[in-house]
Parts: sequence; C-alpha cells; structure tokens
Amino acid sequence: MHRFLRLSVLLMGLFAAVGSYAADAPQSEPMTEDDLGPAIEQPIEFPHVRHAKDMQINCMYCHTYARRSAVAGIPPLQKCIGCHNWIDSVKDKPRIKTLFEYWEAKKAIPWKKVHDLPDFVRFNHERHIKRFYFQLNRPVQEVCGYCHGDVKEMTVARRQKLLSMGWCVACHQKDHPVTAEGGTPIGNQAYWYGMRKPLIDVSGIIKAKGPNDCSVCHK
Amino acid sequence: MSKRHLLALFSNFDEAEAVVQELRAVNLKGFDADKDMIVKSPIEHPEVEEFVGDKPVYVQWFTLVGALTGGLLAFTLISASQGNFFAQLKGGKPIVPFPPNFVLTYEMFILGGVYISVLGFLICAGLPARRSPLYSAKVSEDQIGILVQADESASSSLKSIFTKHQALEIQEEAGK
Amino acid sequence: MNDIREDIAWAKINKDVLKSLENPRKLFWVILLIAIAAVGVAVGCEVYQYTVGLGVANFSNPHVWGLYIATFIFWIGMSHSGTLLSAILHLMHADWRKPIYRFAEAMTTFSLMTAGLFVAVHLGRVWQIYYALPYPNGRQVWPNFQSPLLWDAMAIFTYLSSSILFLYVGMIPDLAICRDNMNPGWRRKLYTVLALGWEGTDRQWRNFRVTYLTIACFLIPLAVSVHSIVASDFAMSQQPGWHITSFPPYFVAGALYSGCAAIITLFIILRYVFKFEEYMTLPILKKIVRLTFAIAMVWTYLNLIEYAAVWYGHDQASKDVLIQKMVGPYAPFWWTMNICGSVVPFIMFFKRFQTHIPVLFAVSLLLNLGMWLERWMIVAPTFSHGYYPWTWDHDQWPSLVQWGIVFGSFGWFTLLFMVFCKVFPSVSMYEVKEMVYHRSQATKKLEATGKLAASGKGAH
Amino acid sequence: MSVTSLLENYSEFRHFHPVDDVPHNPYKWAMSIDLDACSGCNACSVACYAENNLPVVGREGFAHGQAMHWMRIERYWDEDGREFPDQGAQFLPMMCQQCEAAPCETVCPVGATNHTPDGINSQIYNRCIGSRYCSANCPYKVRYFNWYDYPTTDNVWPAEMNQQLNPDVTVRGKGVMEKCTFCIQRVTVAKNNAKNEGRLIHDGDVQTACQQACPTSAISFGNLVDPESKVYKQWKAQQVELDKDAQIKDKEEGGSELRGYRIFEELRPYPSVMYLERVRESAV
Repeated sequence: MHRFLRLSVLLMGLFAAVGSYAADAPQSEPMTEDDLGPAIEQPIEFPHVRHAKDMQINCMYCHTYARRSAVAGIPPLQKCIGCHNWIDSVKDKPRIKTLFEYWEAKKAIPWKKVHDLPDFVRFNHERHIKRFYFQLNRPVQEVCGYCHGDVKEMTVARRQKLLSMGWCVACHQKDHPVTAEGGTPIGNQAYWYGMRKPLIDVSGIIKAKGPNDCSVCHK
Repeated sequence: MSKRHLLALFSNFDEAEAVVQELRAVNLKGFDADKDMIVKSPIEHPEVEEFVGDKPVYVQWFTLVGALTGGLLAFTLISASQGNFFAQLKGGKPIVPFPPNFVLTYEMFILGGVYISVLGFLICAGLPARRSPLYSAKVSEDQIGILVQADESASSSLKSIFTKHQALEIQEEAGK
Repeated sequence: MNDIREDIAWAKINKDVLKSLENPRKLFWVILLIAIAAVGVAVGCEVYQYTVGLGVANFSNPHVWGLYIATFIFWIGMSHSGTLLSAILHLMHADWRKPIYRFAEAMTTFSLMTAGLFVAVHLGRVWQIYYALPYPNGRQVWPNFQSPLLWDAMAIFTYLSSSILFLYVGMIPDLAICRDNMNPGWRRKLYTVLALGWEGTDRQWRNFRVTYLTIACFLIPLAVSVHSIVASDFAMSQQPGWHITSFPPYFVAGALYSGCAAIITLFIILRYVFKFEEYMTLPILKKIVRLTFAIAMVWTYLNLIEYAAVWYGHDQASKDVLIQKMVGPYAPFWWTMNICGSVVPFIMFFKRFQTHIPVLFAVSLLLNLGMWLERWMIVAPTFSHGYYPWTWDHDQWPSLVQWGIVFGSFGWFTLLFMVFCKVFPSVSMYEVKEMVYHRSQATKKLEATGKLAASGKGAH
Repeated sequence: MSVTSLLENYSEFRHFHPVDDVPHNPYKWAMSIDLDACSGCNACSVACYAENNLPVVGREGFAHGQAMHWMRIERYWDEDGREFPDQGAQFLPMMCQQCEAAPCETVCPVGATNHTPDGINSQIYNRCIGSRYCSANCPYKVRYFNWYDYPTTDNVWPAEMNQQLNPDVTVRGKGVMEKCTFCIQRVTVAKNNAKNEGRLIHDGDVQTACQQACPTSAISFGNLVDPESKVYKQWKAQQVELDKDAQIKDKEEGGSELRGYRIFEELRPYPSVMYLERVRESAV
C-alpha cells in the first residue's frame, strides 16, 4: 500500500518537475568544461596557447576573414611563413620544420575543420564580431570565446561549446545591450525579434535580443 | 496470539449472506467481523456490498486529481512553450492562441484522469498483491468464498457456523 | 427469444471460454496465415517506399495525400464502436453488450494501432518523427501546437492508451480465471503476472466497479473528441470540400457506423472460429444489426446534410468539388460509396435478414467498403479540384505500393486481433456470469409476482 | 523567456498579424508582377532553378506531376470569338505568395514553416518531417514535395553539375517540402550588409533571381514599408493594401482604371504578391 502511495507521489512529482522544467528553464550549457568535442588530429599541432596567450596575438590577425565575411577562414600558409621566416629561435623545432616543408613543397596545409556546423546552417562571423567586438567593445578573446571556448589555453583547438540549436537559441534569447549609435536595432526591428520592445533597464541601457526568425540561421 | 485463516465456500449468495449476518452477530474472542472477514465472489455483485456493508471508495478522488493535474500540465506546458520557444508567428494567429490550447488541454485532462484513476484503482484495491494463504480456484468459477481470520480458539465455532449454512468446503490453514 | 440461456452453468461458461484459448477451428489458422501473408506484402511495399521515396506511391504535387490518409481515418473510425459497445452501453445498462464488448474493445485498440502505423507510412521523413513530440530538447524548439495534426497525435495517443487501460482493467477478473485454470506453462505465468493477484474480494470488486465506470465516463467524450479532431484536420483547413462545419459530427457518425459494421463481421467470424455460438447468440446479433441500422440512418442524414449545405451554400468552389465527385473521374467510387452507405443498410431493415448470417456477413463487408470509400472520397477529390485551376487537369491514381500497404494493414489488424483472441478470453466470463445471474434473478422476481409464465429457472 | 515573463508580457503574445498594432518594421518584402509585361518566356523559372538548387525531374517525373518548379508560368486561354484562339494566350507567373496569414503555417505539426518578422513565409527544410499538410492547405498549390531523393539521382544532377549548386541554399533530400522563399539567401546577405553599415536596405540592394532574369522587368521586388521603393509605389498607385481582403476597384461601378489585384484575397491569406492585370490586346 505504502509503496503505491509513494509511487503516486513520485509520479505526480515527476509530472510537475517535467512541466516546470520544460516551461521555465531554458537550457543553458549542458556541456561542461571538460566535456570537449572530439579530438581532431591536425597536420601540424598548432599551439594556440603560444600565439594567443603568450604572444597576445589578436585572433583576427590570423583568422582575418572573421570580421568581414560569413566565414572566419584559416590563415594562408604565407601568413605563417611571413612571421616564422624571421623567428630564428624556433626554426629547428619539429613543427616549424614541417611548416617549412609545406612551404617548400608549395602545398597548403590540409587543416581539418574543428567547429563544423551542419550544411543547412548559416552562421555569420562578421555580424557577431561587428556586434560584440566593434559595437560593444568586448575583448576579442571573449567574443570569439562565446562560441569557440577558451582557445588561448589550447594547443590544437577543440570544440568546447555544444553548438546545438538550443545552445545558439539560449544566447539569442538573452537581452544584450545595444549601443546608441549604429548597428542593431534598426528601427523597431528588435521589437519583432523577441515579440517585445527593447528593454531599457534601470541604468538606461537599451537591451535587445538576437534575431529569432528561423530563416536567419537556416538555409 | 497467532491467528489462523479459514476459508469456506458457498454455492449461492443467500447462504453467504446468512453466514455474514451471523458472523456479524456472533461475539467471539479474537474475531472482528469488520476486519477479519473477506468475502470473495466470482462476479461483481451489488448484493455482496449490501450485506457486507457500505464501504467508501476513494478512486474518484484520484480521478479528480489526475484529471486536473493533466489539464493544468497541458495548458501551462503548451502556453509556456509557445511563448518560450522563440516566439514565432504562424498564419497571423497570436503566439499563444486559445482554441488549439484548449483542445490539447481537453485531451490531457482525459489522459490524466484515466491514468491516475487506474493508479488509484491499484492503490485502493491493493493490487498487485500476493494471493491470500487460503485460495480456491472455485471462487473464480462459481462459488462464494468467505475468508476469515481468527484466533485458534474461535476457529471451531466459526467452522460450525459455516457447516450450519451448508458450506461446500472448508479449508483451514495448517496449525503452527 | 432470450439473448442468452439463463440456465447456463457458471462453470460451463469458464470452460467454454477457456476452450477458445486452446482449440479454435481450423479456419483460425487459415485466417492467421492469410493475415501474415498480407502483412508481408505491406512490409515489402513499405521497405521499398522507405528506401526509394514516397514517389513510388505515385503521389504528385497537388495530390499530396492519398490512400494513406483515407485509410488512416478509416481505421480510427473503426475503433469507435468498441467504445460505443463497452462504454456507452455500459453506462446505459444494456447488458446484452456483455458477451461481445471484449472483442469490440480489442478491435478499438488494434485498429488504433493500425491507424498509428499509417502516420508513419505517410510521413516523408519518418525517421524524424520525434520532431513532432513535445519534449524539452537540445534544439529548444517545440512542435506547433496549433496544428490539427498534433491534436490528432495527442488524441490518438490518449485514446489508444486509455483504451488499452480500459481493456486491461476490464479483463483483470478474467485473467484471474485463466490463471486458475491454465496448465502450467508460459501462458499461466503471463496470466499470473497480468492478473495482479486478483481474488475477487469485496474490496477489489468495489474499487473495480468505480474505476471501470470512471474510465467508461472518460472514454465517451474522448471517443467523440478523437474523431472530431480527425475531422478538424479537414474542417480546419481552407480547401473546398473540406471546410465544412458539419464534419465533426459527420465523422463521428461515420466512425460509429463503420465500427458497427466491423463488429458484425468480426462477430460472425469469432462466433464460428472460436465456437461461441452459445454466447454470441443470434438475438444479440439482431440487436447489433438494429443498432447499426440506426447509425446508418444517422450517417445518411448527416451525409445528405453535407451535400445540401454545399449545394445551397454560397461557395462555388465547394459546389464544384461536389459536382466533380458526382460526374468526374471519382464518380464510380462516389456512387458506390453512397449506395453502400445508404442503400445497402436497408437490407438490415428486413427482419429475416437481421439474423441471416451469410447475408449479414456480406452486408457488413459492403458497409465497410462504403465507409472506406467515403474517406477516400473526402480526401482525394479536393486535391484534383481545389481552388486553384492549375490543379484541375492533374489526375492521380494510387500505385500498387499504396494499394499494397492499404491491403496489408487489414492483414496487420487481423493478425493482431486474432492473436489477441487466441491468447486472451475474447468473451468476458465474469460479465456473462453477471448477465446470466441478473437475468435469472429478474425472471425469478417476475415468477414470484406471477407476471410471467415460467420459462426458465434460475442459475442456482 | 519563462512562465513568469510570459505572464508579464502576456498581452504582447496576443497580437494578431497583420493587424496594425504591430506593423512591419522596418521590412516587409513584397512583389508586384506586371502581367502586361510578362511574355511567358520562362526565364524567371529557369533562374529560379539555378538559384535555388531545384532538381530537374525529367520528362517522366513531370508527366507524373512531380515537377519542382517553384516559379511556374501558367497559361490560360481567352478564346471567345477569336479567329486564332492562341492569340488569347495569357501568362501568369505563379510562386509562393508569402501570405501574411498563411494557411500553411498553422497546420505544420513541427513548425517548419513560420512567418519571419520581415514578412516572408520561411520554410526550414531541416525541420520538415513531410506530413504535407501545408501543401494540402495551400490555396495556390505552390508547395513542392521531394518525392524522391533527387540529389542522389543521377539524371537530376549529373556529377559535373555539383559545382553549379548554390552553396547558400540547402540541397533538399527526400521527404521535404519546399517552395519559393523570395530568395531569402539574398535577402539575408543584403540585411547583414546593411546592418554592418548601420543603415536600412535600399531599394534595389536585393533582387530575387526571377526579377533579375526577367527580360521585360515584369517583376519588381522590394520593401513595402519603404516609401521610396518601387513596390511601395506600385501598390500605392493601385490602391492595394496588405491587410485588406477586397479591392477598392472591384467595388467601383463600370470598371476601373486600377489594375492591381491579389489572387484569392477573399480567402484572407493576405498574399504579398500583387499582380497587374493585362491591358495589352495581342490581336490588336
């Protein structure tokens, strides 16, 4: 008898939990820090940590297309050589040797894609960089890190964020501050994005959500 | 004080009724007709309920709770998810339109009602359960069984009541 | 003539019904074999369609729906009379339902299962079917709760699971009987588990009665809503020939109608195959036949109402669809549908055919043919003569793949149904006992008051 | 968004569309097609095939009615009393009308088709499960279903043609519904560019493939909210309004000078494509 009472209480509890979870809790980041994407073997183990952390090189110095096109791109071999030709101290390191082997052979390095979105997704790097780096003046490594994780601590880059639709959506549903001049929102576009007018919080900052029509991201 | 089970089988309801009346009336030490007597019958039978006495049934409360929970769950879930999931316009309708939500609420109302009723039935009827120690397959065929539980001292007088009313068979639990 | 012999011994009821679990007539195996073969055909067709694409069913762009949707509605409709017999007649204390409601309920369950398969067969990308389930997911998207298809899915899920529960709860006392009388083996173990330790104590019966009644009360509005919602798939759309207000009651009537006809068919088959002549008696058959006739008239009325509403309405497009049904490429089917649905039932009007088994068997099959055609005639003509003139000269004929799957669904249903009847008691033993008991009590009472010449004795 | 904020903002979720309390801002994409200019050359249809990766199903598929032409040229004949009936041939380019209150959107069980804030009826191929209810409920029958897995069918895209495919448009597999999207990939690019430059899209920034290919410029596409755009001017001149379900000109007695109309306005899907009646008389 008692076990059935317990069962019914459990069941109703389950119902209530499912209902409230589903309705109330937008999924944040189900992936933890150590739950990385698959390890990908690159032709050269590129040490992001040396370049981005130790040398403090801006991400967009190498990934130069990110701020002006939909794709971030990988740097051409020339760019690597352009620097490394003049850095004698590391020229005898095995990785740099491989680099020069490619250079001698006049072959591009066959880098492999780490952050691979499905083909039906349209992701625009330019818009995100423009919005957060140029308009909101966030530090570049933070802006890239929204999606790419803490790359400056990595050697070979690995996927750190989930990059699922729900993960994208969770961010687009947040109210991000809008700078006064330029950019989003134009007119009352932001009104439509969240079905709501842009918020103005106590300190007078206007906030708006990301675009939310499916066709923005889905081809 | 160890209690022993006795099972008597009868061929019709009139006899069974008479036995029940007599068991009610009789005053035996270690035997309480309300607690220690179970009437088993092959069919659902209003007469049995009449002479066994009116006992309350609580299944309908489960039904009520289940139906309300189901309906409420459906409505909140649907409305919240419509506003929650990237508010998308469809066919010029409002984001949270009532008529379709009511349809689904109605279905979930029934679903919750039925599920929890069955759960309530299992709880109230004490199912699933082990069969009682004295069991006769005859009960599921055509005979009425009266299962009593009494002190050893009372068993002989109970037995005599059964035989008086032409019990077809009396089973007795083996003594300790 | 009585519905059932009142002096039939309770032990004999047990014995007769339990016998059906063991030795049916040879015909059972023949039916089973045919059913399996039909399922094989359907599976073959479906595998082919799944791998190559829906194009092999010969759909085309204006004709995006075909036999699948029509047959889907047909199976959902067929399920409704199980509820009619078990729930509505239970509430109305019509005790002649007792020997036959179990198989009617099984019919409900299995025809719903068959209907459910058509959803999968119909979908273009069935491997993505979970997109339509409302559960919190990593995509953060929900199905569109405004879509009648989703209401449909919800209604069918509710109906199917409630019917299974109803069937199961009502079967518990009988499972206990099976458990007590079976020889040891896998079946006995199965019954022991399913009977949940039922003993027939007063406490169990009391709660059982209330539960059974409660579920019955829930099932009636549910059944009505299910087919109304299926009707909404059409009535809520904008297409001529579909956008008709009277569709929900029309669909419900059609559902009960085809279900009753199916009950007659299955009644006749079961009665012979499992030797239930003593329980599924001709007077009961007569009652079902009369009920069917009444529903046939209701359906005829609603059908005519639909035509009249279209004909005298202001909507030229709907009217054109109707005219096209009458004289266009679908005319033979449309006329067959009307004749089978509205004229054939008049055979049941004659008393001597009301218990004439061969005639009734043929009639019930014809009625169901008519009802199946009715669904097809609702779905298909609108596509070939919709609002837009561009679609008017397109004709579409279902390919053999479609016909094969439709044909196989009947095999699938028969297979499930026949296996059920072989494994579980298809006549409710305890309720037949109740029926016999109450009838004999009533007779006794009448005898005592001297109002009736003694014709039978009480059971005990 | 949570239950709490849903309750707070409840009234905002009760807006109808396109009722004027939530007007389109700043974009509403619309089209107008001048039937008088249309010569029925099918260039728009071909351009659409090329732009949107449409499978060419071949003669047999076409005969089965399985063609995938998002943009189709319909032919009608006005034969009465003509010496040469063909003189009465008329053409109607027909594609998705991007209805404001689209019948297809409400019925999709998975919400694969939605209304975007800028007034396009978007179709998300990856979300589609192929119930085909949208097509059944479309009054114009402009939705096309992938009956076969065309990308893997040899005669649809011969291997060497793969390089021709547009990378901005998904290649649809079997079991997916598709339709005209007003070349949403072009709209998206134009929108991003405009946003980057902190401005709105100017008229002419974005052209649909059919518009681009039309030799007689019968098709114009643009932003209906922008008073500078050609579409706005045309709609204004013809007195066609987005949220009206009947034309002023039809109420006038003795005909009207106005030529604009939308198809099936009386069904109230509020289509975004306006057609201009033909005045040219070929026999004259």
